[in-house]
Amino acid sequence: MTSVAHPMVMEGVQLMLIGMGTVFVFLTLLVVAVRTMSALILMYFPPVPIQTNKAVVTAEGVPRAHVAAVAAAIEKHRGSQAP
Amino acid sequence: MTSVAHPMVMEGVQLMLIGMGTVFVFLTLLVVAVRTMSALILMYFPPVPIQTNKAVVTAEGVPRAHVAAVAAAIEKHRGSQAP
Amino acid sequence: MTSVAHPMVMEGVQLMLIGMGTVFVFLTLLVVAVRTMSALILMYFPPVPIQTNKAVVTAEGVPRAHVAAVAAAIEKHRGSQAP
Amino acid sequence: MELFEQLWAGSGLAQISYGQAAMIAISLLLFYLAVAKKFEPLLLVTIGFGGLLSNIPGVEIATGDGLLHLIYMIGIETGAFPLLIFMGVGAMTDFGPVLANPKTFMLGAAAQFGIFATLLGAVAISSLGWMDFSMNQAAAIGIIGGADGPTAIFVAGKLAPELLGAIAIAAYSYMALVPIIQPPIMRALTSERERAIEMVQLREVSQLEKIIFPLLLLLLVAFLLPSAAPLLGMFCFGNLMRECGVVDRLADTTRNALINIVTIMLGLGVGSKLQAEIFLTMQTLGILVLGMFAFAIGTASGVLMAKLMNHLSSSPINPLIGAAGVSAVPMAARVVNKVGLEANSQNYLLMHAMGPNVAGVIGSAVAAGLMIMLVGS
Amino acid sequence: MELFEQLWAGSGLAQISYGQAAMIAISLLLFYLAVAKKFEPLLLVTIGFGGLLSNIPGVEIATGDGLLHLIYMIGIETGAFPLLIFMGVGAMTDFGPVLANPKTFMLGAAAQFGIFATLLGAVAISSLGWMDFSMNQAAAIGIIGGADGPTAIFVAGKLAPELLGAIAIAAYSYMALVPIIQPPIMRALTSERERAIEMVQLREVSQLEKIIFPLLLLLLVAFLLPSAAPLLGMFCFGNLMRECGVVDRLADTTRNALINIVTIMLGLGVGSKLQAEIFLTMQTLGILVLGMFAFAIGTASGVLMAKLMNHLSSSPINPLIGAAGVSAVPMAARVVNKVGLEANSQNYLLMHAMGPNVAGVIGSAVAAGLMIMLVGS
Amino acid sequence: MELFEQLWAGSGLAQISYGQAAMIAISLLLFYLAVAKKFEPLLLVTIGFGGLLSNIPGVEIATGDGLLHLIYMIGIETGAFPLLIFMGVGAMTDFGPVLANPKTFMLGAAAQFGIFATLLGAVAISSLGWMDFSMNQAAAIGIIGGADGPTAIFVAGKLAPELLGAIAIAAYSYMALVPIIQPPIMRALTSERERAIEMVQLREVSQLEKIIFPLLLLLLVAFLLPSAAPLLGMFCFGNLMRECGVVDRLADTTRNALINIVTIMLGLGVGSKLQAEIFLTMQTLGILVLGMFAFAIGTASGVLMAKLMNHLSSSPINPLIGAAGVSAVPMAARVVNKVGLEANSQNYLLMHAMGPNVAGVIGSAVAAGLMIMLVGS
Ligand code: NA
Ligand code: NA
Ligand code: NA
Repeated sequence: MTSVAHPMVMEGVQLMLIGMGTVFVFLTLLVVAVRTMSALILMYFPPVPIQTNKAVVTAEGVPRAHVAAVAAAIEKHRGSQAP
Repeated sequence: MTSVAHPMVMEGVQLMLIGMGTVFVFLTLLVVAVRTMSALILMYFPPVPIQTNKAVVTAEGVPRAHVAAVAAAIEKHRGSQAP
Repeated sequence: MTSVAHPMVMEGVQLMLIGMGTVFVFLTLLVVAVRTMSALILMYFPPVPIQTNKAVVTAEGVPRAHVAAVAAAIEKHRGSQAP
Repeated sequence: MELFEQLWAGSGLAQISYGQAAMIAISLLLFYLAVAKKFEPLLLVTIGFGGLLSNIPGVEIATGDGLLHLIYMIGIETGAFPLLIFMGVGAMTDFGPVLANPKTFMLGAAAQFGIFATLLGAVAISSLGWMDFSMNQAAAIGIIGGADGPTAIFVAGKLAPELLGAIAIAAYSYMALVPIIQPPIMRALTSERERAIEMVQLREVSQLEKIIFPLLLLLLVAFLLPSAAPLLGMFCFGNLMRECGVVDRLADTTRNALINIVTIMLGLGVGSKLQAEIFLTMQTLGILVLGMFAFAIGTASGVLMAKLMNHLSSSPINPLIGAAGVSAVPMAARVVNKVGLEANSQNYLLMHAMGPNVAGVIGSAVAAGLMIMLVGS
Repeated sequence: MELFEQLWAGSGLAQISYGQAAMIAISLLLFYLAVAKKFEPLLLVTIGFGGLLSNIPGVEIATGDGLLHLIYMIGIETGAFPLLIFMGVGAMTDFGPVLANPKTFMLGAAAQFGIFATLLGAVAISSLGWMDFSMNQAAAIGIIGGADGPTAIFVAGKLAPELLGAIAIAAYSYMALVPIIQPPIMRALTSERERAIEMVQLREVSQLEKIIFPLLLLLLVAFLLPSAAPLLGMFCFGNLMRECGVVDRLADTTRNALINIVTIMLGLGVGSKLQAEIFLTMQTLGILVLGMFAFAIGTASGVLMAKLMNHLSSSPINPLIGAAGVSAVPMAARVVNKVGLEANSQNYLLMHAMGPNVAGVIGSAVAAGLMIMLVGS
Repeated sequence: MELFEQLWAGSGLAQISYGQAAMIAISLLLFYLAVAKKFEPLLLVTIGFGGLLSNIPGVEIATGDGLLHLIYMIGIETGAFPLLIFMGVGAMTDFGPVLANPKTFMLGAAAQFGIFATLLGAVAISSLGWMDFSMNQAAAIGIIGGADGPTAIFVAGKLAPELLGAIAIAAYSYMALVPIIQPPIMRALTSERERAIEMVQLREVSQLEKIIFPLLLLLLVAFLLPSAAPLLGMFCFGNLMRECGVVDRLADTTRNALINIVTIMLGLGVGSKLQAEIFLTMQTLGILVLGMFAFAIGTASGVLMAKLMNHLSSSPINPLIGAAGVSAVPMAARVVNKVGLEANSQNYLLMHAMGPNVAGVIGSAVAAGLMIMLVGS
């Protein structure tokens, strides 16, 4: 079959090899980079143990979640002034 | 009054006749088309009788409306990933 | 120091004087204009005394606030048709 | 003290013309009407502000590299903004009432007589030498009778951009004045008894009918009058997004964020045509007078057509609903409802009037397509 | 009666070609698939409507000064719309699953074999004389195998704009067909036992990791493959806005109003390439066939790669999740979940499949960058 | 293996310059400040990302046909984006506090001294030969003292586009640094007793006053200083939409979807001016130093003016509120409140400081108009 020797097919094969090679190399490096990042973050910023959720209440007897929600709403309102 | 014979007035009259004629023909055809469509739809997809609304509840005892609302919310969330 | 006599510096000083002058004149006029406006408005449209808020209820026994909210919602819906 | 001279020469007081002062006053009047009287505020506030900005002397806002000129060039000269507004209106429109009673489409046809009568009027007063409107201008003025803002702006942008400001102002002002212009005409042409006619309740229209209708309409346009396809195409697109049930997030944005953004831009862009030297002409006066006639004639023909249909039809038709055929959605339908209630306190015509109301949108878009094809080419 | 002749000559019936009629039928078919079958409705409704408008005879909509042509020029020829969509998709994407199990990135690599195999296929049938695709066109067709709409449109706009309509239709259609195309391939390449494999639960990923990831990815792109930077840059930008926690109002608008507006425009713009004379060619047929192969090969290579990784890895990997590497987010991951549940009713693979799923987006953007650099220059 | 060479030649590692690497580091620093320190995140995240993309070697993003270059040309070179942001800010701004106590407008005037002093400083160091700023550039740098991002970008775009990146970075950075820069100056210029002064409660302002104010302001601008009309016009337009009560849906979109979309685009566009070869110059260093002085001088003149007014006025004025006259809305007002509370724990100055705060926006827009007229022409 002479068609395999067709220059465009040759170029296509080359593109496929280089293309898949590059994709694999790129994503392999990404795996390495992500693993390194996660390891560094876990080392320097270890996750805080999750708090048990026993209806945390502020000094004034208001559920903290409410306070947080209100605070967030205020902050959001303020934040909207920014640009 | 010779002004009525003014060529622009003649053209205006012509435009009015043709214009109103076309508008009427178009909307008449639309009426016919819509009637045909509705008839065909009523023939092939007869309306489902409206369900009596006696607080349909699922097997688990949750009002179906709630289930539907939750399902819709989930679907909406998923749908939002689409483009 | 001859540099003070530099023509660009002279122009800068001039710009500063004219600039601050204009800013002050402009905002002074704005103060005057705003005071005049407020005085005229207070004269011709005196503020309505604030109503005491004793849970105003309509004839049908529905809290007026609800009626207003519903009316606003309807109006909003209608208004949205406008452009 | 050369800078001082420059400062004075650059001030508005040194440069303002009488025309600009007058236009600023007119813009303030538009705000008053929009805010205090609630006259089509979405457009009159934005057009009014555009007009205000366009008449500030000595600064490029509505000309050259100014923002309003850019907006005009990008969005109005190309026709993009009116088309996008039409898409948004499509996404807001419920064709249910007219599909339930398709013969009311005919009322949307009859009311377009206002358009063509006004065209003829504009041509006539030009031939009498009282004014000087070209055929293109006469056609653009006629469209005011369509009582549909974006259609009027679209046609004016194509046929007579120099009149766009006056035409848009006239169209939106008269749409706002519908509650004042229409009732006397409606009462004059109908008897108390006719106004009291109650209509049979509309049937429920299925979702499938609502989905297929915009496609059907567009196909009819494509086969018969392609020149109406840009306007009605975008209208049908918006409506299809609304009804098809699978792209609700797009329909939502279309009738909210997108139409709001485009409305602001459209208003500013139209306002850029309120520059004194363009707007303050005798032609503007002529346009305001002719526009008023257009509305009145459209209302009358709608009512007369409805009377005729009431005679011919088996089910009763209240002639008042013909007045809604001019469009001016949803104001005209509400006026019909109000006048109907005066004659018969049990007579709720709102939904019946919504049919001719949206049919009027289609009718004037068809008329617009015709004008562009027959006059514009 | 010259005006009558003009009216008839201007009508669609007098002007329509067989091709236009066929394209109108195809557009209606797209609506049917979108609405009744829920096939990628956001794009197929908008593209379909664009196609409908583009095939209305005798009116400039998709050509000249028409709105759809303007939209195409402004948003697609420049690449702006696909990039903005990518930003929005970034603002919607949660990289948590793939960060919890980074080796699943490799599955996103493997599935890109569909792209290059299809390129080779297109070149081969050209060299055999069966079709006539240039290298640029072959590359653009290959990208259909990336199963990612905006990437395909972006690449086609750069390398082969004349094929853009067919490529977009093929890409979105096959993405919608994923539940039909993939399962047989997945079942053929795996044993019942493999499909039943349960995977260990994913760890919680911290917010800091999620914030740093888009920057890390972009830096890697910048240093290794800058030609992928426009696509992946906008994607990372959207994702950074989502995760960084201080610009939530921007992220919100990006994944709602902005992406919706751009989706509407993108659909209409792509639809403008569905004009009969551009679309109805043998090449379109070739593209549809090749696109199908691209999907099938991508699925197969993903599954095979996952099998290999399962052998090499200490923790078990269900080979099915490899199929999600083609992207088609989130449809492919849901299909994996469904096929997994058939083999083992306790086997919820959805989150595990989301990893390769988003990795596939990155993989095909990398492939797209490569194509543009190596072929396009 | 020609393709391999092409691949390597196209990689970032082969092409990156030291300058680009430095700019990438600076962009990452901007993210750190925005995310970890909450420094004006809406702008620093978007500008930072634009900077990152602009310094990726070997790909057209901030140049040629690249998306960021298009955004810059369309939105910043024309001035459209800063003007639209101003419209949005107008739709967010409540003029109530300043209308209740109009003499605080004067504090917004005094704080603009920072602008002109900095202009003079830039001119002086140029005449000393230490740097080389033209008069246009000096004016654009001075505007940093206005503490108002869109105003600075608008003026820089008109007078010195080559410095736009550095000026925008300086303006937003110092706005973020207000809580650090201002308090020492405020404490140095006031006694403990002055800082403890309580002010009389502000009267309620009627809606009518709030509606008329933007029109009054615009008319004053039109008659006195038309060159400030683009900026203040759009600001007044947004405010009128907010207050007039009849176009709430437009005002809502203006301060949400629209301003968010434009903020993203503005940030990316400004970021396109962070290319190494444009940004990494001695001038940038000079701008950063001068910008700091501008802020400090503005703060000081505001406080001194407030001291003077306290002496002259019948009702007591706390001199701290003068510092809010630089604008930097709403950060500067919050800083005033905090410093006031330190001296007197019952002293809530927030609402009193909001008056000079919004007056400062008007003041610097006036100064901007002056600069453009006197220097730019
Ligand atoms: Na109409
Ligand atoms: Na992919
Ligand atoms: Na300021």
